[in-house]
Amino acid sequence: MLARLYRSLYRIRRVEEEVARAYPTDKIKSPVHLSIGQEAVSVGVCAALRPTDVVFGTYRGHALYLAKGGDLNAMVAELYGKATGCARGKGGSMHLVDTAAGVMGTSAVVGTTIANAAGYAYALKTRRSDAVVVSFFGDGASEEGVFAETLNFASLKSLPVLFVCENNGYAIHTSQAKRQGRPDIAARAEAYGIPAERLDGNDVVGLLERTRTVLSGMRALGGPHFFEVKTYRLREHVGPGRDFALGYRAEAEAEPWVTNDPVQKLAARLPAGERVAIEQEVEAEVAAAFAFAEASPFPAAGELMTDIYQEAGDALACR
Amino acid sequence: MLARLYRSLYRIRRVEEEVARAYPTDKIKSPVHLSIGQEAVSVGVCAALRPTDVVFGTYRGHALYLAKGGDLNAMVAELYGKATGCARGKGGSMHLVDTAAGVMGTSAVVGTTIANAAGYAYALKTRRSDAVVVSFFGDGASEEGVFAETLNFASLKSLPVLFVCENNGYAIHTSQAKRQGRPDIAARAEAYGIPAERLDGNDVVGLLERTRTVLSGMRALGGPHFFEVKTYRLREHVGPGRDFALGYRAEAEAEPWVTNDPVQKLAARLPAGERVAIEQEVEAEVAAAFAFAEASPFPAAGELMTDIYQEAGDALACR
Amino acid sequence: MPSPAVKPPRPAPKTDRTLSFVDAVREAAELEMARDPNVIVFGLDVDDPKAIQGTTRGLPERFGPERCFGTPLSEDAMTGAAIGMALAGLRPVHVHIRMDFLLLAMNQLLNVAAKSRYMYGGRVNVPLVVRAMIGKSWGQGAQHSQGLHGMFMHVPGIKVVAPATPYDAKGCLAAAVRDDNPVLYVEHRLLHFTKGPVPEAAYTVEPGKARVTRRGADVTLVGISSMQVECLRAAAYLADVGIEAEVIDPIWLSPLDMDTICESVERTGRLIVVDTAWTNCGAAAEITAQVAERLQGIRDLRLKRMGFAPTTCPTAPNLEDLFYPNARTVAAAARDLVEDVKTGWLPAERADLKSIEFKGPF
Amino acid sequence: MPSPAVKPPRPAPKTDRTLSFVDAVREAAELEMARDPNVIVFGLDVDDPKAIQGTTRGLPERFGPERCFGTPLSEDAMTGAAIGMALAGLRPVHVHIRMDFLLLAMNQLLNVAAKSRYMYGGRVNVPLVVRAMIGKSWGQGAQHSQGLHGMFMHVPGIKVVAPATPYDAKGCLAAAVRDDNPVLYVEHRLLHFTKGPVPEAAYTVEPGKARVTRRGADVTLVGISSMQVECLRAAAYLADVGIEAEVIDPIWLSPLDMDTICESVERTGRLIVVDTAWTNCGAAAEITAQVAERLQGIRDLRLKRMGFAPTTCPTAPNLEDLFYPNARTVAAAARDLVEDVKTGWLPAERADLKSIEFKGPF
Ligand SMILES: Cc1ncc(C[n+]2csc(CCOP(=O)(O)OP(=O)(O)O)c2C)c(N)n1
Ligand SMILES: Cc1ncc(C[n+]2csc(CCOP(=O)(O)OP(=O)(O)O)c2C)c(N)n1
Ligand SMILES: [Mg+2]
Ligand SMILES: [Mg+2]
Repeated sequence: MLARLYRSLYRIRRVEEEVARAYPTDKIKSPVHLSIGQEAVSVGVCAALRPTDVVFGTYRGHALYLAKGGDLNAMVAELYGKATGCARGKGGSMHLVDTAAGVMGTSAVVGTTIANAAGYAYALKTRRSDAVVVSFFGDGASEEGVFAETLNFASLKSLPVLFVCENNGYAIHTSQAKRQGRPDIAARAEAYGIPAERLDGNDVVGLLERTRTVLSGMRALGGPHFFEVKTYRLREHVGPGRDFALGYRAEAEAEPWVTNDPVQKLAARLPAGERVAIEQEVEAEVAAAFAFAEASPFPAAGELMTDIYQEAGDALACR
Repeated sequence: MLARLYRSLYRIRRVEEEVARAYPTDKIKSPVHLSIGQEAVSVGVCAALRPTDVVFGTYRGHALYLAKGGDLNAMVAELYGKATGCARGKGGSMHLVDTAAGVMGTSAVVGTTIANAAGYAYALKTRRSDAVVVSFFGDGASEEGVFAETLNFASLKSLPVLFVCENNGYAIHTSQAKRQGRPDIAARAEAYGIPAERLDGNDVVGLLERTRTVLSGMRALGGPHFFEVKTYRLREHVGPGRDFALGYRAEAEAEPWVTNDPVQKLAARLPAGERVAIEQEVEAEVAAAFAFAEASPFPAAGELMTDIYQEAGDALACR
Repeated sequence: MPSPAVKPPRPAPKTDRTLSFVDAVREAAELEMARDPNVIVFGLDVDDPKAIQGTTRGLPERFGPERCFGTPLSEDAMTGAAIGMALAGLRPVHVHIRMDFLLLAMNQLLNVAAKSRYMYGGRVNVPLVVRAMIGKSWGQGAQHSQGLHGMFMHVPGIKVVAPATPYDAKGCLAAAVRDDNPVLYVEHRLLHFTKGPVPEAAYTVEPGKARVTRRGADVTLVGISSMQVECLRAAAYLADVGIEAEVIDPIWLSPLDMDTICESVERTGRLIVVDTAWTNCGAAAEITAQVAERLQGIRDLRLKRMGFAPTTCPTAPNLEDLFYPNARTVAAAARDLVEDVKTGWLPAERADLKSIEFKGPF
Repeated sequence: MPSPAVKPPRPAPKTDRTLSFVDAVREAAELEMARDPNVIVFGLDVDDPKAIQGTTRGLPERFGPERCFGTPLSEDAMTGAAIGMALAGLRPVHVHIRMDFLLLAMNQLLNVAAKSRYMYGGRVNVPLVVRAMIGKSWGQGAQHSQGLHGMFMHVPGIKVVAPATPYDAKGCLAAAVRDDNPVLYVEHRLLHFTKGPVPEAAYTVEPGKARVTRRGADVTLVGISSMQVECLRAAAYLADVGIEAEVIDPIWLSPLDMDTICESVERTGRLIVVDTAWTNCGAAAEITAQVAERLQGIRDLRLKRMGFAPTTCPTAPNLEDLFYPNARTVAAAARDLVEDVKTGWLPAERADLKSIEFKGPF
């Protein structure tokens, strides 16, 4: 299990580091919101999921997409705007999707997928499925009205949704305290009748175990659950770099998160040989994905007018 | 004080009974949402307000408008669609307004005025005014996203708003339990850091006293407060009649509310002479208001194209 | 310009069975729910005693509360949830008693539903139907009277349909439910009271074709939603003075059958588009602009748009009357267009052509 | 048709002082805040280190956190709050880094702000300014690229302005702030980088008049927002082949100065409206329809609309290029219109007329 978690964590970290490295070449003409520092939340929770479970996320979606099993080549190609991308080059970094892996969507408008997740869960419930939906979103998203409306609906209909608030303490450059009268997001879930708890976003094993326990309850009895997971973003809000120079947060604030970086921590717990083998495999896979993206063609011009509507030839879209 | 409260309660009750009586003549071509049964909430709270305090309400706004001191003639004329109406015949029953009395607006879209009230309170705060804003809305409105968003903002900015949720147990024909996963509206206010309490909507004196206490705290220290007031609507959601025949609620449910009808209860506490004098004055006033409305002219045709924009002659509106 | 391969416009329905618009909507929903277990109907108050004017009557009883249910007052999240259901393979019909409330759901409708298929590169569909009603009269006023279909026509990725007859109400709802894309289904509350021929079996009225509802050579009247009824009445007033109007019901507004409209205007040389909405940047602007573009250099035209007065809807009954076009004002405008002069004519009201009356509270 | 008493279109500004669009917006805000203590500026991230591309830089420091503040992520309630502030006599400027997010605020903007004055019979005003930015390029994609001004032009009660130069950016923001009505102030993020003459003192560019930005007799190009820049470049390409384009910047979209546009088209006989938005039911539809209506019977016309391709905005750079009109495609279309034949001409790119380049992340 540790090896599996490490592989996932290391792989996500390395993919995003490669994105950051490639970014100045201007080949990735897509706004990237890196998860570096936050990977353990997606990895820990998704490690407890089945392939038939479904996740919804945000524009900061690389980690979630990969942790849930989204195709790596298709993701990198999507960032490059290539026809082989997971959204065929039409969505970019903010709209990753892999329906086969259960990554149902990631939106650039904050909060939107929270409601989509609840609706998906409603459908699962009508089908007597024991699959669950996990909705990932940020602390900022919890301020949008759709968040509260959705909590009420999920509670009312006892929907199989696990809400995972990745609380990194900031919305862009504004701290939670500057935005929330009572900065306690879990308390709001409780106010709507949803059991809620606070978890440590660096404790990947703890997250996995807690998710497993919660999900087995949800699969048996239904009903939503809420995790507020404390985590930290190490890079800038959007783009490849660091941003402590902007002055909105002190570098010292990041220190404990760096010290407890789950990628390093887990690495230290693995036998060296196993760790190196994983890392080598991942490096090869990542290099291949970037090579695949670079070599792939851009979409044909005609693609501009396809996929607008689902129908033969999308003829209706073209006037 | 009792006499003042009784006058206000009795007056509102009688105005709405007259609306119901006149309705079948089709002279009031306006959808009326009567407050009969709920008057004590508006009366109790507004009795604690100063003229410079401001209220925002809903389409069910007759009681609030009158309790806050809105002009009676202008209200009835507005229902009749007359030029002498408080909105010059352009707004109808759902859009009562009397800025001189501090009735700042009543909207037909559920939830909207909650945010408007908070904004108004922000303005008061920037002016170091000790006036307060009271936002009246229903239990249904608490399910709209704008409710949660506004609570957070009011809490964050410590705004002088008293939120008054008139919980009559229904949104149109649907009970609160069918709409809310955890039917505890005050708990949500608390989750956003706003002190909240539950009050009895038939206890007009209790409401007045509690409001007074709370407001003196708010005027001195700022910050929002929340009342969830349990009350009951005796007439149909919209229109003049009773609706127990529809079957969505049992007539028995209304019994305790009828038994504890604050209009009757308060009447019984007043000396007969004083009570009769009040009633006679009110009857005369109400009759005069309906006569005024009947006698008033409809707006001139040109009024269609005025008041769209605030400027000389509203010329821009006419193409 | 109209291509030679244009499909003929839709024929009028033939059946002896008469149904109200309300019952036609209800029947379509019931047939589709029976046909496909993925179809569900929900929205505020769909399961209450009034059953959305009767359009959802009996559905909860027949299909159970999981497939037909009322919701909290949460337009934004309920729209988002509908999208999630659609992504999971359900075919939700989300009902709004007033189109005005869609303004709370624009983000999910236009940023998510309309864009999902494209922005996910065709990997997903959103087979969602949104039923929304336009209110009118009895002082419904500023916030309960808007026809906002133009805003949805503006954005690619969502279809828009506005049936004007019970026949089309049934067929278009079935087509919308079976469509794999989001569809805004616009109902006018005054049309709910109208009756017309409706076959018993299920059928669809697919996107892509308008219906010529009356033939005439002098002027083309395009009437949208309830204004279709007013246009047909206007044609009767015009016939009284010897003017033969051709009347077209576009039915589907997006995609829009401009071929049928342009073919007609090319013959008549005159067009009035009458909408139950503001004309500015609305459906009437679009149709007028397309006709002007497509027939430029082909023939000289006379054009006019009619719709809501460019103001907020007032509640005083006399002002409310002035806010809307009606059969007589349409007829008057058409005659002026045909005779190319301000005649000042306004037909005296014919009892048999009175506009629908409606008594409140709503 | 243009009345004889038409006011002349606006003259071009004269000053030696050069400012960027960003600084012009910032300066207008600062001058208005200094002039009137009721003016406040707020919105998500207005007080953060990036200061909305610099447009709010320094305002919190100079005027304090009560008059310039960031908000929670709550577009709906923050818009409602802005209306409440305006009802109380403040003059709020509510800032949105992307126009797409306005879809969360449509209910407050259109059901409340636009209607309050009318539905309360003129008893209240809502002096609110909403600044909203249109994004473009670098893969911003489906949800970060929309120009939605057409939706606001559809509804009476709210004004719409879309300045294209630093001069108008400053003057229109001042006019919007001083206006007693809600105003949507549209900024295009690529225009933010442009520079131009801006006088130091405060001034207003009031609603009601367009500006003729280039004189020409062969074709009228109406360019909205960033498309004004492309139209001026297109005119240069056209001049290379002997075609003289007249270019008009409407500046204010609601109310719209159709007199200036119609006067021009009456002379040139040819019109292309270029918008940074979809054309369907958009500003381009409205302008085209009005020209067709007003010049019918006066002169034969050639008309064309250009705007976003009728699809969702893609992120692949090659598709994104095809999604937008640009100087060369506008020039090509104009030449075809003037010569009334498909010439197939597309001018070779001139280095001095390149479109603005932009490097991400955003
Ligand atoms: C509705 C909406 N409002 C504003 C934005 C601009 N915006 C993009 S990301 C972001 C911050 C979101 O913060 P959070 O939810 O905590 O997620 P994080 O970026 O920290 O992962 C904002 C305000 C947006 N994309 N959507
Ligand atoms: C946004 C919105 N959604 C739906 C409606 C339709 N509607 C009118 S009143 C109402 C019920 C509101 O219930 P509540 O807030 O409890 O107020 P009450 O009528 O009980 O006083 C509904 C759903 C509306 N007017 N606005
Ligand atoms: Mg965050
Ligand atoms: Mg209620």
